[in-house]
Amino acid sequence: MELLQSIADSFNYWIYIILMMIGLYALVAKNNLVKKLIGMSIFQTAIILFYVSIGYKDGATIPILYEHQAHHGHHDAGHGDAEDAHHDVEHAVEEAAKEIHAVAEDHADGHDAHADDHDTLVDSHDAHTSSAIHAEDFANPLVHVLMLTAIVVGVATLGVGLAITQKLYGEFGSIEESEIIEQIRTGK
Amino acid sequence: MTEQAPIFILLFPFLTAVIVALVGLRHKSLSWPLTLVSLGASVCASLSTLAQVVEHGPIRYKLGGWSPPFGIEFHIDGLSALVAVTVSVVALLTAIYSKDNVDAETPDKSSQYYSLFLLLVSGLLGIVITGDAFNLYVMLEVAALTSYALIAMGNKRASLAAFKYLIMGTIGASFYLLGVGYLYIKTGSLNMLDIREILETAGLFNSPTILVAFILITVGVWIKMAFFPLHSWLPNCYAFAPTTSSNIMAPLVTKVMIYVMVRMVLTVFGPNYAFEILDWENIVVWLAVIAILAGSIGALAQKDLRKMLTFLIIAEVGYMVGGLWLADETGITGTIFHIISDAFMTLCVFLFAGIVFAKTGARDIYALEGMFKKMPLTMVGFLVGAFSLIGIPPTAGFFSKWYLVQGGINSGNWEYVVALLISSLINAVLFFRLIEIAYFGKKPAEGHDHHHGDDHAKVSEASFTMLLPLLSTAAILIVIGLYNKELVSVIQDFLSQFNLATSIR
Amino acid sequence: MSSTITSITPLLACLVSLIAVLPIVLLRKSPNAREGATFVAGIIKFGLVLYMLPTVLAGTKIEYTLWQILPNIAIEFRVDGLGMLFGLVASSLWILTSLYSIGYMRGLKEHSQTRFFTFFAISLSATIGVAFSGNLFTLYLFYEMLSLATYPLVTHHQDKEARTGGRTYLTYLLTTSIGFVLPALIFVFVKTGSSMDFSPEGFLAGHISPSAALVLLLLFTFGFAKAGIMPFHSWLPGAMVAPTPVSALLHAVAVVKVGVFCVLRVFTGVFGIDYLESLDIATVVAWIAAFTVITSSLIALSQDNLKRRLAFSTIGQLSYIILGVALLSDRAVTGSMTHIAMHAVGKITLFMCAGAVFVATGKKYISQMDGLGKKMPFTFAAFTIGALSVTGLPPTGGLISKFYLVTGTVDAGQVALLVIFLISTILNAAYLLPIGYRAFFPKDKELSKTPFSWKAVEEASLPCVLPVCITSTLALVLFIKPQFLINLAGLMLGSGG
Amino acid sequence: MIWIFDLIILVFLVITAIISLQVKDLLSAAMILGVYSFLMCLLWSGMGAVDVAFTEAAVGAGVSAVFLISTVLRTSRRSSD
Repeated sequence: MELLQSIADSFNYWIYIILMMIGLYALVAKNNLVKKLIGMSIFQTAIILFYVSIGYKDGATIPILYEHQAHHGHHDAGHGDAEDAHHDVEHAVEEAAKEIHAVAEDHADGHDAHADDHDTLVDSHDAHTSSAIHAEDFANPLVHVLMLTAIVVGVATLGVGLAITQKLYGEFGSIEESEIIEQIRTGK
Repeated sequence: MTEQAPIFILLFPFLTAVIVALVGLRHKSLSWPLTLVSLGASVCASLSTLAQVVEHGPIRYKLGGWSPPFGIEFHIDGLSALVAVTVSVVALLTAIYSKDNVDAETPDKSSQYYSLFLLLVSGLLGIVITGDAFNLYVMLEVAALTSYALIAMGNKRASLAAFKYLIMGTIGASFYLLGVGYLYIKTGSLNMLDIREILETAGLFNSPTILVAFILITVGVWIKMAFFPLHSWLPNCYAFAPTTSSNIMAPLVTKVMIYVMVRMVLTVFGPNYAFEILDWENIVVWLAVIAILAGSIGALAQKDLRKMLTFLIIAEVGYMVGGLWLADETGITGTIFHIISDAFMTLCVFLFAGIVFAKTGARDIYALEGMFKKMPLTMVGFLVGAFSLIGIPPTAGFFSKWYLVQGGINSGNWEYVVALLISSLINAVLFFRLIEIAYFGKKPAEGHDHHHGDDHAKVSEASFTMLLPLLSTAAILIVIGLYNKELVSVIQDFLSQFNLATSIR
Repeated sequence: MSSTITSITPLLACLVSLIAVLPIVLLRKSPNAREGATFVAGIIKFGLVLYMLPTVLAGTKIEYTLWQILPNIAIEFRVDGLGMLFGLVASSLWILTSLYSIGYMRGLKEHSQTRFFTFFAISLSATIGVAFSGNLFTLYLFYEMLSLATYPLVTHHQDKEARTGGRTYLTYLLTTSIGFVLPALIFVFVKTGSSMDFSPEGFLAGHISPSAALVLLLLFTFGFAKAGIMPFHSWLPGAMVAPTPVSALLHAVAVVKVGVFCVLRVFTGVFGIDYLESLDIATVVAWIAAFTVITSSLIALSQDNLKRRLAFSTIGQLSYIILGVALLSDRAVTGSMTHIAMHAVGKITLFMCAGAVFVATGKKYISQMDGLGKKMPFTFAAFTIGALSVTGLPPTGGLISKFYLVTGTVDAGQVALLVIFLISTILNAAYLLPIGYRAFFPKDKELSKTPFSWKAVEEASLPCVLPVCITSTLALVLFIKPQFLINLAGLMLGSGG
Repeated sequence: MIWIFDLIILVFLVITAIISLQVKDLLSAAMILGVYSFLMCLLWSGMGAVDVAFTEAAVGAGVSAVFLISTVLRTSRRSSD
């Protein structure tokens, strides 16, 4: 079961590559313009899947702080609660990012020492601010924010593509690329 | 005020794009002046930024006060300041030029046009000044989406070309995004300077992930800049798009992509990785040689004026890719210089092609017939652009080629030097063919017509708004040529941080 | 010996004719004022050059740095002996050519005369720029400028022939300058890193390997295709479609002389005579030039079109100059430098005579010119003097430079080349002298019996004939007073030995 | 057993992607692309990316499906491949 699970863990990456290839194939080989755009959509979601997989950690939860978490290390917080909470969120983001640094460096062979250094730094940093928030508990929120943008960009591209498709249909009466090229070649 | 200049470069065109879109619903006539004002302001801001960079060194402008690894940062050094100035100036000139053309070609869509135009410019400026790899992707897409729309405003064939561009552009941008993703896996940062620092301190250069990231980013950017085997989308796009659309895109889009390539290779991965660890130079330089020759020969085969010029762009892209991979300081200086000079010379000849089209309604090169008599001033502008593309001193094109050839000799890449010279010669053939047509006419009369004298030639120049940008561009080309030393010192200041192989000096 | 002063005069001398473009264009409505402007500019230019002459003869170089254009490289003017010699020739002959072109252009009612005079003035600026340029880069700059500025002149008629001629013209000149000179230039810059200033010792020594030096030398010699070395000569006969004043200026003074001047500069200022001597590579160039001399003379013999014959003669004469400098002996180099002036004076006379004949009678071919001497005595007298000068016979200036060249060959110990000189001189005489002879003593008995009478004289207009007379006189004067030319040439050799 | 759930979604993703590209009727293709997008949402919310999932549901699945369908209705439903 563990073997299967480990395959399943990296399965995301395999699937993203497969989906990308499917999308790329459609982009290049399909004749129908709408099909091309569908391929493009698949291609882009595959990349987003890849990014989300980067941000995902085993057993991590959504990067939202609950009130008790935010207040854990700040019993003496008075009127500055809101500010502190804000600070914590920011801090959590920072932690998450640093976590990735650490992971990244762990991957790099022969640089463990350096990575350890970094870890201890993170820990000490942790200790004197808010011991309750651990970056490894959360998925990396930065990636998510970026992907929101990417999704919107993808849909915008799709929209423009479809608009051009409609324009082409208006001009040539077809949405098949080969037919349009034929019409251009035979002289408008 | 001046320390806020970096953000104003971007903010003016972007906000005005929104305003133009709204105001344009009711008062179409306001679009043009608004565009001009905002671009003028943007030019001022970018010039002031350049001055600051030259004086105080690179500027790091934190957007919204978030510190670098998390917030978006504008990082402006000599390179980006120079390219930003180029972009904004080209945009301003094209905007002036747009007045008559847009009214003539797309009369009912003028406010949409200006709005898209401004968005395109802000996208390009954003690419240039951002210091964040993901932000760059977003700006890339902003610029790309607007350019698809701008191209599709053209005739029937333009729509298909725009669609193909959309497909290729998306593939390119997605490759770039993927590459950035891989970088992020390894480094956990999206800030360009930060990535470089982590790559170096953590010694990640041997990791295959970084290699994949590098390949994906390079190939993605190559697609977007129409580097030779990946160029197929470009000629039809720029040849059939509305005049002003191609006038803004032809000089800028590919050039900004070259900027991205330079930025990625030098700032993000570092020349040490790109040139020494990977050791690809020879392959890429050969690819560039093929691109240069293919572009030049492709241009020879064209009868359509603008299409011919688009093939020249492909050759010029080859110049710059090759120049970068010479891995020599002089060569890279040449590449960066060529970004600027090529932007202006491409602009110059495209503006001219636009005037010819507006005056004669014909696209092929024979439309030039008798132009020397009909519009001498326009031809003067064209001549400067053509001479610059050929590389005749003292135009800007000569000096950028000078540095490129020098870099080629320095690094011993003789094939590149030869390709550059051959392409210069082909350019000479191309442009003197045009000049000949303009001078003699299509069918030269046997014997000479004595009374066809100079005293009563019908002069019908293009309108002022079209002529002014053309002549200003020509003037800029010469000024850049004459002041190239100052420009190069800015570029070399920028390059000095990288410890590149230098020439004997 | 090598003292220098800084003065703006060289720049002014170069710019005068460029500035004159403005009045020429503005005064296009009134031809007299327009030509007046050309004339005034010509005289000012000549005056400025003359003004510098004493200083230069005294051994002082005049320098002016205009613009630091690249790191280490400036656009720089420097007047030394060779530059002075060439500048003097070009600027003095410009005045005469302008006078002549007024007569010629009006005589034939040519079109677009304003354009003609404009580009004429620009070409002159470029020529003087070449003459006075202080480094290789400036030289290249003006060289290119000259190629482009003469294109509208060559293609002046705008007909099919002009188009072909113009195309050949530009193809040859641009291909060679961009393809050969530019890379050589950049290579020199990369290898030496110097400012590329011409210096009497050259600045290449020690920076490049001998084989690279040979390649460079050939690149430069062929690259300056205006010098008409074979196989890059055929633009010259092609450019004969131009109006005669242009041919006169192009093929006697400005363009072709710029070519050989550049080659001379490269030999003396870039490589340095001593360095070339130590490398022993100049002989290659000498033999190429010798080949050109003989071949072009043979071709010239077979031409019936007078202008074409003169063009091929020019190719041969230019190669004399290159041959002379490639011999590397002091006398030969002096000879080739003075030959620039001598040949210019002689050849411009010949061309202007050809033009005068064309204006007066419309005849282009030598076979038609039998007995014309009676109709145009002045023209053909001048022609004969010019022919003597080009051939190198007394009492003309041509003899002086030929003498130096031949003795220089002996100095250099190249006996084989001496034979070439002799053969070519015979050939020169064979293709030039009969023209004048036939004009006065035609074969046709009837023509020869016609008595000479002043009434039958049908010379071209005064502005056409006057310059011809002046230049032919000049050719005679140079025989008597060649000393200052030799002095100027000697300045270039001063430090070399 | 959550990973099995993940696995099933991933496999279905591939299947829907292929079907939406192979089906000749463009309207169905658009519908199936919508299904693909919803599967993607599901996957992402499982991976802790709730915000991305919501956006994808609204923008990716919703808006693009609407775009596609309206285009297909305005042009032609048939596709040659």
